[in-house]
Amino acid sequence: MFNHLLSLLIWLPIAGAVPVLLAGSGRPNLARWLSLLMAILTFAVSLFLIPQYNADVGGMQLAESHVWISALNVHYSLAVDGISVALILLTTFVGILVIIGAWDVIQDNPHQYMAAMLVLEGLMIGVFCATDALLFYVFFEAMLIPMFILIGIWGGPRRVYATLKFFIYTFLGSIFMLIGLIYLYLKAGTFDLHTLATLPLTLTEQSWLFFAFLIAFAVKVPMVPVHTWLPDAHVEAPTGGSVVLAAVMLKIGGYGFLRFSLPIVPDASAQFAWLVILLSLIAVVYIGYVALVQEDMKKLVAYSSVAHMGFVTLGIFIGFMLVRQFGNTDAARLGMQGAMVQMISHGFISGAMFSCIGVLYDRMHTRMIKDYGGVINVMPWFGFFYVLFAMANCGLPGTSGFVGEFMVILASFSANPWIAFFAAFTLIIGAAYTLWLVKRVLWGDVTNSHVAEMKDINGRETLVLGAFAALVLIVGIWPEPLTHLMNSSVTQLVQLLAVHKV
Amino acid sequence: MITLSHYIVLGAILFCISVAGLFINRKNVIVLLMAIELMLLAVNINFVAFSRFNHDVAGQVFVFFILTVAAAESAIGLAILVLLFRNRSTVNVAEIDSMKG
Amino acid sequence: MELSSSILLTIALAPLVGCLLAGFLGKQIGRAGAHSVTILGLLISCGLSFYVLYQITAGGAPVYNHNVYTWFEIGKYTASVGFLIDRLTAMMMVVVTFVSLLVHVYTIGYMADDDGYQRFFSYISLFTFSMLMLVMSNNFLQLFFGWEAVGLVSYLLIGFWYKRPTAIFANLKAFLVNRVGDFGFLLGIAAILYFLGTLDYATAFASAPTLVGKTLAITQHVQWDAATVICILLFIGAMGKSAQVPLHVWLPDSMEGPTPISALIHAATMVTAGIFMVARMSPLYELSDTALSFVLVIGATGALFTGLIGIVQNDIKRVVAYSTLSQLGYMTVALGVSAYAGAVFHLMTHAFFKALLFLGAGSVIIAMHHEQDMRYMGGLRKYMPITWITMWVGSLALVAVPFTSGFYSKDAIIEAVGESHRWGSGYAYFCVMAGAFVTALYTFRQMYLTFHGKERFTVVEHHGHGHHDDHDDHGHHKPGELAHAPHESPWVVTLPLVLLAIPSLLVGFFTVGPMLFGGWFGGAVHVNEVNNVLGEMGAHFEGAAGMALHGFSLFGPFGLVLLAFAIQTYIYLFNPSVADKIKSALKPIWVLLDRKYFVDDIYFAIFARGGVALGRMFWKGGDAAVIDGVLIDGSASMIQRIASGVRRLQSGYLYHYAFAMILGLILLLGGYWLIGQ
Amino acid sequence: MPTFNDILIMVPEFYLVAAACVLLLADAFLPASQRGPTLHWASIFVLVAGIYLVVAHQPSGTVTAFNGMFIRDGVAEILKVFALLCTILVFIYAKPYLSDRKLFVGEFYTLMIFAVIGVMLLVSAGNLIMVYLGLELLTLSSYALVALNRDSKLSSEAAIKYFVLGALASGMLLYGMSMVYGATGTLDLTQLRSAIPHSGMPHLLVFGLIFMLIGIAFKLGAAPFHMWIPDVYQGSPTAVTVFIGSAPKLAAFGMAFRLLAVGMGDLSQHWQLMLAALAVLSLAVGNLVAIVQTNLKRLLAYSTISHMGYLLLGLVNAGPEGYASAMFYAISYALMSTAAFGVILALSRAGFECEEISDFKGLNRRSPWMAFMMLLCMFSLAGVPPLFGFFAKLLVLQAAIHAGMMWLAIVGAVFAIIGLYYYLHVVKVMYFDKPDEGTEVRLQPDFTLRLALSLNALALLVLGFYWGPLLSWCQQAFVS
Repeated sequence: MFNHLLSLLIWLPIAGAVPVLLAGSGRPNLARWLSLLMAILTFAVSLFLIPQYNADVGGMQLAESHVWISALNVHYSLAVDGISVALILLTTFVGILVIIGAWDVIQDNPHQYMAAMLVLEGLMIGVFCATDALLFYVFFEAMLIPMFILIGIWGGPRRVYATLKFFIYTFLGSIFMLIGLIYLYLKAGTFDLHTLATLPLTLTEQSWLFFAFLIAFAVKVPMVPVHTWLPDAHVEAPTGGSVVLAAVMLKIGGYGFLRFSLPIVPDASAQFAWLVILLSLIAVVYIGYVALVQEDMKKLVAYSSVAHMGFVTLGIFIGFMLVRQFGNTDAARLGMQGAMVQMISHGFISGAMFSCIGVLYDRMHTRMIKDYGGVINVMPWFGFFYVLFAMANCGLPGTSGFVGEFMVILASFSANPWIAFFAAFTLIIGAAYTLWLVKRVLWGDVTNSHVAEMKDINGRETLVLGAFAALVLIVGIWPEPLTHLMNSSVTQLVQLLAVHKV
Repeated sequence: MITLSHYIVLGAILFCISVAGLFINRKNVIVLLMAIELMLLAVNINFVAFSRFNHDVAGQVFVFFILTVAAAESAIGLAILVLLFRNRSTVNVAEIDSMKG
Repeated sequence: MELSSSILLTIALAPLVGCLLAGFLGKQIGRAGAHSVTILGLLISCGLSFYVLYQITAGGAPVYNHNVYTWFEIGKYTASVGFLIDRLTAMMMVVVTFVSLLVHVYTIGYMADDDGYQRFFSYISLFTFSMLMLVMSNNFLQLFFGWEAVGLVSYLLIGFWYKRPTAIFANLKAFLVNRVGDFGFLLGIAAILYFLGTLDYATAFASAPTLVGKTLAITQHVQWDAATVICILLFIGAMGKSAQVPLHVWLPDSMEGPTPISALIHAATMVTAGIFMVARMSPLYELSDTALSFVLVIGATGALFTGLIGIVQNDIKRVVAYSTLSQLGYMTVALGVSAYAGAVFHLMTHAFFKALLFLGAGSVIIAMHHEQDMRYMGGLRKYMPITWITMWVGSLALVAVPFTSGFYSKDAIIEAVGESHRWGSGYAYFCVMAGAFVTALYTFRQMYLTFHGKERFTVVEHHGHGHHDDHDDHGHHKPGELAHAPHESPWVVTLPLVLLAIPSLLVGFFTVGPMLFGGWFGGAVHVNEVNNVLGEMGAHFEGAAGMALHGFSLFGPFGLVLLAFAIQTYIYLFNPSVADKIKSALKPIWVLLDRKYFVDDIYFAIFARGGVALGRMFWKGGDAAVIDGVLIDGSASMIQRIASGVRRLQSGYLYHYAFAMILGLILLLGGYWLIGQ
Repeated sequence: MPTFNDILIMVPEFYLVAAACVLLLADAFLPASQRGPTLHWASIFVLVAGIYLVVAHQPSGTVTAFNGMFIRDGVAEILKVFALLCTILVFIYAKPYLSDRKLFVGEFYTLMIFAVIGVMLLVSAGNLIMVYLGLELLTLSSYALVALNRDSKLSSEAAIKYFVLGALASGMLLYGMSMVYGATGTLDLTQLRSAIPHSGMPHLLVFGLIFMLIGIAFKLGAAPFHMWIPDVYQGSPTAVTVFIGSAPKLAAFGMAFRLLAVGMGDLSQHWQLMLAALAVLSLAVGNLVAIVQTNLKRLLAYSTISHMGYLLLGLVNAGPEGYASAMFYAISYALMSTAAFGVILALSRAGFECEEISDFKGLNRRSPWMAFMMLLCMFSLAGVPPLFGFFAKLLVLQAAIHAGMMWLAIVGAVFAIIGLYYYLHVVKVMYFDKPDEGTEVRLQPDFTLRLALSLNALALLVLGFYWGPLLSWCQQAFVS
């Protein structure tokens, strides 16, 4: 089993979707239990990664490789390093919670919803495992289909606009990457990422490829100015969709930078690092202000996701400045680690925030902030979680939200104090929009009769929020295990930063 | 003395006339059929001329095939024409535009 | 004997356990259960803190500095959680746990009728835990953790009565203003990591001298001295937490929280975290005169000008609040002249007497059924003698009457400033002297208005209208009307007052010698010889009593105190009408003070409204209009338009189709011809 | 002199001709009651047997018959197999539709089989005469098929348009052939190739090339020679549209390959650019106009045009790799469009064509399986992995880039994005819209239809994972 652990992880949920689908709309509960079983099974299998993956050695492990298309020398090759392992665990974990979260919320064709979720989960795991560019691309694109369905069927009033925007936006980004990959293939004769990493490229080639990759992953992350699909998608998506989108899908953008931009086009990445850093800082400040004035809770959290993902890109690309200009490898590792931890932690926090909003939405069927007020009076336990996640969202020490931002800010100061200055601005603006939201939703006297009728969270919701809360706190109080898991992989990545291809 | 080029030019002229007939004529579908026949004639002249010029008989063989196919073609054409007339009681090209866009 | 980590962990975690029990099992264990577990936790950690203090000072235990666990380890950078226990820490632990314990007890009485009883106890225990983590930390990471954690609890407690609009406004404001400070603080930590490569105190201080001569490139040409940058950035954090101008605006509003909180967090402990931090970082601050001058000027300004506002306040708690701001200014001034010991000494004495004043005010408020306006009080002394006396004790300590502990700390600071030659010390000296006068003015005014003169309230019996217990409605009676006569508070309230009155009176007398001049703090604070003003003062220090007698000279601060005493006594005891005369005479000044120099209004206009306006602009202008409107939907609709245009070519006419083919032919031929050229 | 060997090589074709004649007779003499079903199964059997004959003792490498008139090689084999396969599917899909509309008649089958024979001759043609004959056999039967529904206005209009434009196109093709013949003095494609370099009249040659190119472009349906496609697709009975959308495209590719690659490979530097121009036009016209369509058949017609643009992307490579990718694309397209039209056929019934996009509203609630099939088709046509269509696009893009035409590949990519919109629109209608009240979807009960359709659509998914063998097959066909 361990020889094909990764394949198992990918195909188990996808295969699991079939019986769920066959359960049909006639037997919703069967579908629910089946999908939950599948999700838990996948999570259980993914736990084997921890003993199986040797974090001290690092590098790509648990590799599988079979010829897929001999004519094109395409391989079905999978492997994971520490970062992938962390992200896979995040995926499988979130996979369970979204299914529990949707349990009796989704009444319309639950079997299709659950099946789509399982397929999505498998595909996302595939993205994190693939070490063949074409295979990566296939998973990367295939993800869009279930997400498109999820938003489109179970979404809000403007769901069609949102889901089309989401699909076309992302497709637009990745198609150029495809052209870049074909170009690389024609040069290297293979899609194998490791070979591509060693492929010599002139600076001009690298620059073109860099932008091809940048568009693809910048849309996914998303970075300013190609972020506008995210608020719409989030607002219209069902809670589970938003959770997966924010918790895992956005990470694939950051992950892509690590797998493609860094190893394949290091010099171009170094040359244009300033651009990415600039965009990341804009994401922190500009988007922070945009988030401040949102009237829709989901939109607000969506924008805050953009701002937080800014730290991921910042942490990755600050490394180039640190290594190439100052030769400060350790700071680069700090920044990279920060970016990775930020990815994981943002997975928890944004997932939790969206689950919270889902809890409110299921009771009030509105996401408008003005419709709420004084919720704490009727939902004290919910209030506890909400405040906790809000604090995590504005990076309070002791929560996971702090760890990544802290590391990235420390690292970026070593590169240039001004970068750190603007990055640290999130302390203020982040707190401003998050706590203002809390103030308007949670605090105050009960504003209207609908709020007065709200019931506090039930066991199912407590389970979901509690699980998120536990992880947010554990990672926040003791991140060492997580950083250790990714440490050697990050070190190897940082060594790549110094590699000159020209 | 009539050279090859004379034949080619003749063929070309016939071809142009037939093509013009195809898109200038806005009245009657039958004219279109005639234009098509004319075009095939132009082709045939070319073939014969070239085969004569190249001292190669294959071209003239081709001409026979073309003539045969042309016959079949016009047969089908007329059949379709009859259908059209039965359905729309007109063969005016300018009125056959129910499908567009 | 060596301190064991288990003891220290117990000290820190006991309140946390209490907090969790009271918080999560509040329903199950009930009110009594809640306050029992939390107070038990506090008793444990308070007792152990005293034990630790004893071990450190008398028991000959060496300085404890060990890590508990590694937080992260990346390359040469490691961050851990650990404890550094030296005399400074030990003293702070005692102050924190002791005051906190008394506040816990006091709360039993004060919050007796509040619905959020358990929640409240859970919060204050959580606060104690956070504060202990802050002071016991041995590295910057944990310091920042405690730093923000106390901010969180302060946020929760200011907004404790979350139904009050004012309260939830105040707590948001408090958190955000503190975040502005933390913004600088975090950058300071980053700078330390950048220059010294470590987050550990000991290592950092050891390598601090290497900072000399290092600079940080701000722009191509501007280079700033490393130590100065670090210290000022860190001090910005302190400005937020310790409410120094211009980040002081949150503290007065924080009085929306229940009074025990004002005593514990916004007087005794949290707001002094900044002072503690700077004292802790003295090895760094000693490297930069510029930074210290900055500290000095900021502190001095706060000491005087926030005090002035106190004179015109009518809310009994706000008077104390402004006096806190002013006293924090004093401490900062002390830091500014490198009299770190003086600052920490004043921190300690202030913790006692200010907590006392707040709790006393609280006791008055209970008696007045949550009426806080002093204009409706007066003559309360016969109703509540204990409160009256204890509050006088606190007030005397505050105005620094010789022999009270407040005198020793404050007088030392004033003298130290006089001794100092640092840039800005002249201005500072003026400020602290004038400050002493101002302090006396508002203090005596407050005491007179509250306890003396004739009663300005009337007792009207509401029938079937029991004891007013809901804190969150103010308008349940007309101002100055009480349901029934005020009465002395229960023992749980008065006991803490008495227990605090004792140190307020005496602790200074016994500790001034060792703490200020005896180098009691040992290695905890580091002062360069050239800056060692306390050392110079120590040279001609002849015992606590002598210092006190010396303090009676009329040409010192005490003279100003007497002057203020005379003025206020005349005004408020004999001729109250004068007060209004002065007010109308000095209308513009009065308005200026009453509106707090308009600072709040300006901040609100610029940062709150401005920020929202900016956000709107970005959102509607940037995202909605440009990116979505033009680029995304714009291109989509453009394609639509092109499509419907191209569509028309498919006219449905046979001859058009044929013509299209001919065009194609021409296109190909033409293309061939062109390329042929 | 024709030998027995020549006949042996052409066995599949001879067999089919014979079979078609037999069917024709059977149609005449069978009692009306059992005519339909008998013919149906008989012709399906005929085609299956045809596939067997094509595949069975396929000679290794290339063999020719009748002095190079007829070429039997890997390319021909693959194209024939898939042409026959598609036709079988067409028969299965068409049966319920035809019987609902009283069109369940013998001509349909015989004409189709003759058309397929035309396809097979065309893709095996080794001589311009054979090209012409194969083409005409295919098109003449198609004209008749389009007009199959005698009482339909649209059908007859479509037929006349198709006929006139088709005749014009083949006229131009012939005109071009005549010039080429004049310039080289031979009609045999292989001799042609060898004759081209030392031809006295290069300009005449290129003129001929251009005219022949028009014939090819018309057959493919590449802009600006695409005008007939939308009207014919919409006007002809869906049962016929599904055929026109599949096998003839394979034939068109075969024709292009024979004429351009085999015959005029040395002129590639000329026709490469011309094809590129046609490709860009087709991509633009097809994708743009498809966006504004409301009729699904018409939409698929425009999507055909754009797909032919992609196919040309493969051809411009002008090398074995490019031809392989183009053929791969043609095959994938044939399968996809067959499936897509198959869904339309499966949902249509007497008096209800089910060809408006709005007819698919809320299909997911009515018939989730059919909706899923259509979803597969749409995403495959849009070229979204992991579906078959994506890999076809991948290959042609790669071919174009390898030919040094990066700009062309980028154009293709950009139009893929625009094209994505209308495919997603169909999915949106099926999945996100609520079905209209009063309407109801009755699936054709025919079991074989459902089975075949499911297999066809699922093949798009399966081939998405297992497309390697097909690709190698195509590539081997061209290396020889």
